[in-house]
Amino acid sequence: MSRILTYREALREGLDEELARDPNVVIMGEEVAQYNGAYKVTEGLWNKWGDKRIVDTPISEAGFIGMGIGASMLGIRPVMELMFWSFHSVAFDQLVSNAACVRYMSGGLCNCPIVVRGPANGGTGVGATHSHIPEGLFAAFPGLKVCAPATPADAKGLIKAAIRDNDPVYVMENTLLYGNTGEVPDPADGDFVIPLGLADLKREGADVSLIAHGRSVIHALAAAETLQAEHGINCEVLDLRSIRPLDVDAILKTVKKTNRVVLVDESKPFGGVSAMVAMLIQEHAFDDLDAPIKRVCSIDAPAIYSPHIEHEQLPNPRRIVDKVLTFA
Amino acid sequence: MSRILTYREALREGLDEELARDPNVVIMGEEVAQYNGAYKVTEGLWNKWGDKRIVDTPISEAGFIGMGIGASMLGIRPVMELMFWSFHSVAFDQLVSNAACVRYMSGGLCNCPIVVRGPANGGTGVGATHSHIPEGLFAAFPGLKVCAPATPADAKGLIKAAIRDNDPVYVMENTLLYGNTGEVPDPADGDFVIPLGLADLKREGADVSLIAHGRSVIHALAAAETLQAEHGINCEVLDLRSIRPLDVDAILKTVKKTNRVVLVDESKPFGGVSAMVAMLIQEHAFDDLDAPIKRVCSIDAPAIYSPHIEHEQLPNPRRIVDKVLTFA
Amino acid sequence: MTSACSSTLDFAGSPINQALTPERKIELYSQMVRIRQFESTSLKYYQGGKMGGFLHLYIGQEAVAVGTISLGGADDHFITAYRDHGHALAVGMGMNECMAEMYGKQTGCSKGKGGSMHFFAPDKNFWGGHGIVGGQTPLGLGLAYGLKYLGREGCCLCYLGDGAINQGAFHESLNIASLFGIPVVYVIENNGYSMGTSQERSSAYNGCLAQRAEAYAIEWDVIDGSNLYEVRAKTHIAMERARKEHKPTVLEIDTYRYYGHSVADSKHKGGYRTPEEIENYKQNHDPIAVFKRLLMAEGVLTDALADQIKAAAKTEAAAAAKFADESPTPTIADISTDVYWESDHQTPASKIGHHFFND
Amino acid sequence: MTSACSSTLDFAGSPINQALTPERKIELYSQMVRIRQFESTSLKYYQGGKMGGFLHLYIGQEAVAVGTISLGGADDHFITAYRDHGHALAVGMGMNECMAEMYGKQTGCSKGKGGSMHFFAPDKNFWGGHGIVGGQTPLGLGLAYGLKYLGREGCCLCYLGDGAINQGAFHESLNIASLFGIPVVYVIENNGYSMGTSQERSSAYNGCLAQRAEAYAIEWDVIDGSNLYEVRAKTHIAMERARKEHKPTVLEIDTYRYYGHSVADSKHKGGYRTPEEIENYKQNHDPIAVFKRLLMAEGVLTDALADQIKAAAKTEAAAAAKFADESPTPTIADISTDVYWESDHQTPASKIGHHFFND
Ligand SMILES: Cc1ncc(C[n+]2csc(CCOP(=O)(O)OP(=O)(O)O)c2C)c(N)n1
Ligand SMILES: Cc1ncc(C[n+]2csc(CCOP(=O)(O)OP(=O)(O)O)c2C)c(N)n1
Ligand SMILES: [Mg+2]
Ligand SMILES: [Mg+2]
Repeated sequence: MSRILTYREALREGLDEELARDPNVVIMGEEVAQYNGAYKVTEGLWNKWGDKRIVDTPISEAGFIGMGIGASMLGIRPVMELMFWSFHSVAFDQLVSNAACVRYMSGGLCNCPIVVRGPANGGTGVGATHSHIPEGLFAAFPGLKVCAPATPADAKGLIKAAIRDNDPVYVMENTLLYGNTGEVPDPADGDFVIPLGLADLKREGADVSLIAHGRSVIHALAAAETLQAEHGINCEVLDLRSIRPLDVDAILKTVKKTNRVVLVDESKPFGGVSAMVAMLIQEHAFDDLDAPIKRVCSIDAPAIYSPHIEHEQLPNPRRIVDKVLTFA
Repeated sequence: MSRILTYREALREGLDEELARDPNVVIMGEEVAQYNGAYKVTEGLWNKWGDKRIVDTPISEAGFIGMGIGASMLGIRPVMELMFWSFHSVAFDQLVSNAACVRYMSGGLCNCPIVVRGPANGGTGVGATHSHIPEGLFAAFPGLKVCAPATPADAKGLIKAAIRDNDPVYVMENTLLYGNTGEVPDPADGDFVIPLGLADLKREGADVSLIAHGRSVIHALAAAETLQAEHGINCEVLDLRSIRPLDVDAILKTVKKTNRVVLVDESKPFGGVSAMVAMLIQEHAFDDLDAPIKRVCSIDAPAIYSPHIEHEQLPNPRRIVDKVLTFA
Repeated sequence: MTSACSSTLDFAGSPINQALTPERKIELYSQMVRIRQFESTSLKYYQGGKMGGFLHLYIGQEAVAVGTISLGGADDHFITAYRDHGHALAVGMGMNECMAEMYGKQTGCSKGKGGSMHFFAPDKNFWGGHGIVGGQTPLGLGLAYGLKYLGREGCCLCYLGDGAINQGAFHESLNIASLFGIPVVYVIENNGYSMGTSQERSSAYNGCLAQRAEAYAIEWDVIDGSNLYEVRAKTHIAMERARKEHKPTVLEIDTYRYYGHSVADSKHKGGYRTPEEIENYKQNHDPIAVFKRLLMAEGVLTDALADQIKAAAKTEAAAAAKFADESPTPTIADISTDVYWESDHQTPASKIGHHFFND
Repeated sequence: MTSACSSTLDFAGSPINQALTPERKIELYSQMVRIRQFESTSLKYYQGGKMGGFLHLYIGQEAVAVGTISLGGADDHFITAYRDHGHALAVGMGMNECMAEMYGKQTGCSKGKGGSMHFFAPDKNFWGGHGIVGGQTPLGLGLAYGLKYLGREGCCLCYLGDGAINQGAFHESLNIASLFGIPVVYVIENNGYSMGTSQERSSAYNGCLAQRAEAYAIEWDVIDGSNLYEVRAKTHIAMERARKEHKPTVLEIDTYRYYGHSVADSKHKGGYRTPEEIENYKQNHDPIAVFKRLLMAEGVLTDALADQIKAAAKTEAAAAAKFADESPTPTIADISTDVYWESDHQTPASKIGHHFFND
C-alpha cells in the first residue's frame, strides 16, 4: 500500500525514520528546529526529537558544516540543512576540502558519513546569488556523492540511502518540488530505500531519449506528452536521480534504444552535469548516435530575478519540445 | 627582438608594465610585498612600487578578495594573488557570488575589473587540498573569465589582457611552469598583449588533434614528438590558453582537419574543461569525427601526495601517447 | 529594544543635529514616512502577486537608514544586505525604479534582474543590496579602501544584521579594517532576530554585539535606533573618525522590525516573538512617532503637516506601483545582457572567442 | 617570545605537575628530544631529495605539543594544522610511519597519500594534520561536539597558528563553541610569524591574540611555551573546564620556530627576522634546554642521561629514515583507493552506478 505524500513530507518521513533508526543521526542547520525549517521540511521534528537531535545553528555555514564533519569522524551522522544550496559558497572549503579529501589524505583512516541537503534550484525569484545549480560542481570532486530526487518517493528513498551511506552525500532538493505530491510506499510494507547510483526510467519511448534529473525530469515528462500528442514523437525519459554515483549503464541503454538524445539540465551550459553525460555517451555509444547530443540548459547568464522571465531562463517544457523538434 | 624569460619573469614584467600604465592597478595578497611572493612572481615589485601599490594581506582570503571586489566597483583594479588557487575554497562566495554576479544583479551598474591569479595545479607534493584544478569550475559561472597560460609569452600577454579587461578574470598559473623559459617579445617593440579568447596552434599536424591548456600543453607537445618519432603519427597541438572566452572556432577547425581528438586536461574527469570541449565538438562537428573524442585527465581521486606516483595521477606524455595509440 | 549600554543624553543638542534647518528636519521625517509608505504599498502588491521571491520589510527600522545616510557627503558610500529598501530611498533613489525592480520590470533600478534584495544606485554612492548574509561586509571594506586609495576624504557605511555578525567574512573584514586603517563604519542593525532566532540564540558575546570590535582594537558604540537624533549624533562621530583618521568603527543600532523576517514568515507574531513585544515597540519606540513627538515639541512639525507628508508619500507609492505595473517586462534577449562589461560595450575584446555557451 | 600577559609563577608546583613521577618527566623530556631529532633527520633527507612538497619544522615549539598532549586521557582528542610532526609523535605515533609518510611510501601513516602536512592516527585520537589555514578549527569544534553528544567526558585540543586566527571559519567556530557549550580548547601556537609576516603585520588585537576570545565570552589565557610545566598547568585548567563544564577556552602559547616557515623559506634569517632574535630564543627560551635545567635542578635528569636520550632519539630517527627508504612505494592502483568508504569495503552500495570516471 502506498500513500500520497508531498515531496516535503516524504523527505521528512525519511529523516524521521532515520532519526528513529540510529541515535547518532542529528539534524542541524539554520531554523531547522524551533522554526520548523525555512521550507518546513523538518516541521515537527524538533517537537518530537528535542534539542539534542534537532539543532538550530547560527548563520555560520563554514562553522556548523565543519563541525558536522568533525563530529562525523567520531561516528556521529549529521544531516545538515543548507537553507539554500547556494550558500555552499560560504562553506566551500568544508564541503570540498574537508569532506571530500579527509578520507583520502588519511589513507582511509577517517570516515565522513555526513549528509548535506537543501534546495538547489533557480526559479523562485531570488536572484543570482540564491540560484546556483551546484550538482555538477560537487559531482566533479571524487570523494563526494550527489543526488537530486524529482519525486516524493525518490526524495524519501534517496535521503534514507544518503544517511546510511558512509561517505559524504549531498542531496539537492528543489523548492519548486516541495509541494508536489506522489505515491510513496507505506512504511508498514518495509523499509523503503533507493540506492544511490540507480537511474529510473520514468517514461518509456522509442524515438528520443530525454535524460534529466531533479525538476527537469518533470519538465521532460510534460514535454514528452506534448511531443507524443502533437508531433507523434515518442520520448523516453530517464531520470538520473543520482549524479555521482551515476548510472552509466542506464544512460547507454536508452541511447542505444533511441539513438537520439536531449539532455535536460538546469545547470549553466558551460559544464554542468549534462556536459559530462554527453562526454560519456559520445565515448561509449559513439556509433549508436544518429545525431549530435543536444542540451536544454539554463540560458547562460547569472539567474535573472524577474518573475516575468525567469522561467524562460530555465529549462521548461516548451524549450524541450523545441529542441526535440530540431532533430526533424 | 625578443628575450628569453622564465614564465615567472614574464608574469612579473606584465604586472610591472601594468602598474606603470595605470595608477589604479594594485597588487595584493599574502606575502606578495615584503616577502617577494611565496613563488617570487612579485619579486622586486614592492621595492619598486612601495606600500600603496603592493599590499601584503593577512591570511583572510574572503576578506581581502572581497575588499578587492568592493574597491574595483569604485574603479580600482586589484590584481589579487592566491598563494595557491586551491585556497579559492575559503573565498568562494566572493569569487562566484560577488565577482560573477554583481554586474548582473545591478542591471549593469556595477563593474568588477579584478584579476585573481596564482598557481592552479597538482604535481607539487602538497596533497589533495592544495592541488585543486579549478579552471572548469570557474568557467562554469557566466560573468567570469578564465585563462591558463602555458608559456612565458602567453603568461605575459594574458596577464596584461586580464588586467585591462573590465570584467573579472581568473588567471590560472602553474608552479611547475614558473621556471620554464621561452621567448617573450621585447617591450621596446611595443605593447605585448594576448587577447583572451584566442587559442594558439602550438604544433601543426594532420592525424590527431591534441587540445589542452596550461601545463598539459607542454605534455601534449612532448607526446606529439614521441608519436611522430616512434609511431609516425602526426599530432596537431592546440593550446586553448583561454577557457572562457573560449576559441570554439579554433577547436572546430582542428577537429575538421584531423577528425580525431584527444583532450588533455589536468581536471578530474567528472566535468572539467574537457567535458565541455567534448560537448561542443560533438555538437558542432559531429560528422567530422571519425572516432569518439578521448581524454587524458587526472586519475579520478583526490590528489595523492606521494612524489613517487603523483605524476602518474596527472596527464603526462606517456599517458597521452598511450591514449593516442588506442585510435589505431 | 533599548540597550543597557545606551544612555539618554540630549542628542538633539549635539552640533550635527543643531546644524539641521527646520526644512531639513522635515525632509528627514518625510524620508522615514516615505520608506514606510513605500513598504506598505509593496506589501499590498506583493500579496497581490505582483512580485516574486522574498519581501523583507524595513518598517520599524527607518531611523537607522535615514539617520545614518543623512550624514553622507559626496565621498561617503553605502552598502547593505537584502533588507535594502530603506537605504535605497534614503540615498535618494526614486520610488518608481525601486518598485519597478520588485515588479521585475525593465524600468527597475537593476532592470528587473536583481529584485527586492538587490537595489543599486552607484550614482548615489549606493552599492546594493546583497543577499548572501555577511557578503557585503568585505565589499564595504573595499569601497572604503578604494576611497582611501583614491585620496578622497570619505567613508563607507556598511550595514549588517545581528545574525550576520556570525559570518566569518565579517571578522576577516574587521581585522583588515583595523590593521590597514580603513575608513569603514560597520552598522549592525540589531533588530533582535535573525529570521526566527533571537540574538541570544545566535550570538555569544560580552556586553553587546558591537563590543566584539574590541577583539580587533576597533572603536564601537551602541545606539538607540528609535531616536534619529541619537543615530545621527553617534554615527557622525564614527564617520568623522573614518574620514579624518582612517579608523573603522562598529556601531550597534538597536531597532526592531514590525513584520516578519520576510513576508513568508508567519511565526513572527506569537511564534518566536510575543504580540506584546511587538506592540511595546510600536507604542514606545516607533522611530517615526518618536521623531514626530520631538519635532512637534520643537515646533517644527504639526499634525496637519505630518498628515500631509503621509498622504503625499502614500500617493507617491501608489503612483510608483502604477508606474511599475505599466512598465515593460524584460525580454528573453535581456537575460543575456549585463553579464560582461566587454560584451555590453561591444568592445574588441568581446568579439574574440565565445563568451556565452547557449546551444 | 614571552608575553607581557604571562607571569612567572611556580608552575612546577602546580598539582598536575606535582603528580608527575620522575619516569614520566623523563618521558616528556624524551618526547621533546625525539621530536627534535626526528625533524633534524627529516630535514636532512628532505634536502637529500627524499620527500616532496613542503617541510614545516616544529623545532623550537616542542613543549607546546608535548606539554598539552601529555594531559590527554582516553577521551581527549587532538587536531592541528600542517606543522604536525610534533603533535603526531606526542600522541604516540611511531617515527617509522611518520617518516614513511613524508617519503611517500605505502607504510606511511596515511599510506603516502597525505604527506608531511597530513599525518593522522584516529586510534590515538589524533585527527590530522590539515593544510588549509584555519580549516581544522571547525573540525576540532566538531570532534568536541561529538564527544559531548556521545556523553564522553573529554575535550578536543585544536591547534592553530598566529596567522590562522584571521580566518573567518575560526571566528564562526568560537561563536558556536561558546553558544553551544562545546568542550574545545583552541591552542594558538604563537610563534610570532605567519610565513614572512610578523604578528603585528597580520593581526589587529587588544592586549594579546587570545583576548579575542572575550568577544565571544570565552575564557582565555596566555602561556609561556618555553616552559613545559607552565604549558601543562594552564592547559590543564582549560581542559578541565571543557570536560567538566562544557566550556571552551582559547589559549595563546608563545613560542618560536628556529627554522623557516618551511624549508623553502630562505628569508627567515636576516630577512623578516634578525639572527639576534633567533639566537636569543635558542639561548634563553629553548623548551628542551629549559626543561633540562629544571629537571637537572630537581635531580631527575643528568647530563649523561640527557645525552643517552638524545643518542637514542637520533638512532631511532635514523632507523625510521631507513625504514622509510626501504618501504614500497604506492602503485598506480593505490591512487584509486581510500576515496569512498563504500568502495574500499566493496559494499553493495559501491557496486551500483559508476563512482569513478576514468576514461
Ligand atoms: C550565507 C547565508 N546564510 C543564510 C541565509 C538565509 N538568510 C537570509 S536573511 C537571514 C537572517 C539574517 O538575520 P539578520 O542578520 O539579523 O538580518 P535581518 O534579517 O534581521 O535584517 C538568513 C538566515 C543567507 N541569505 N545567506
Ligand atoms: C587558506 C590558506 N591560505 C594560505 C595558506 C598558505 N599558508 C600556509 S601556512 C601559512 C602561514 C600560517 O602561519 P601561522 O598560522 O602563524 O602558522 P605557523 O606556520 O606559524 O605554524 C600560509 C599563509 C594556506 N595553506 N591556506
Ligand atoms: Mg536581525
Ligand atoms: Mg605562526
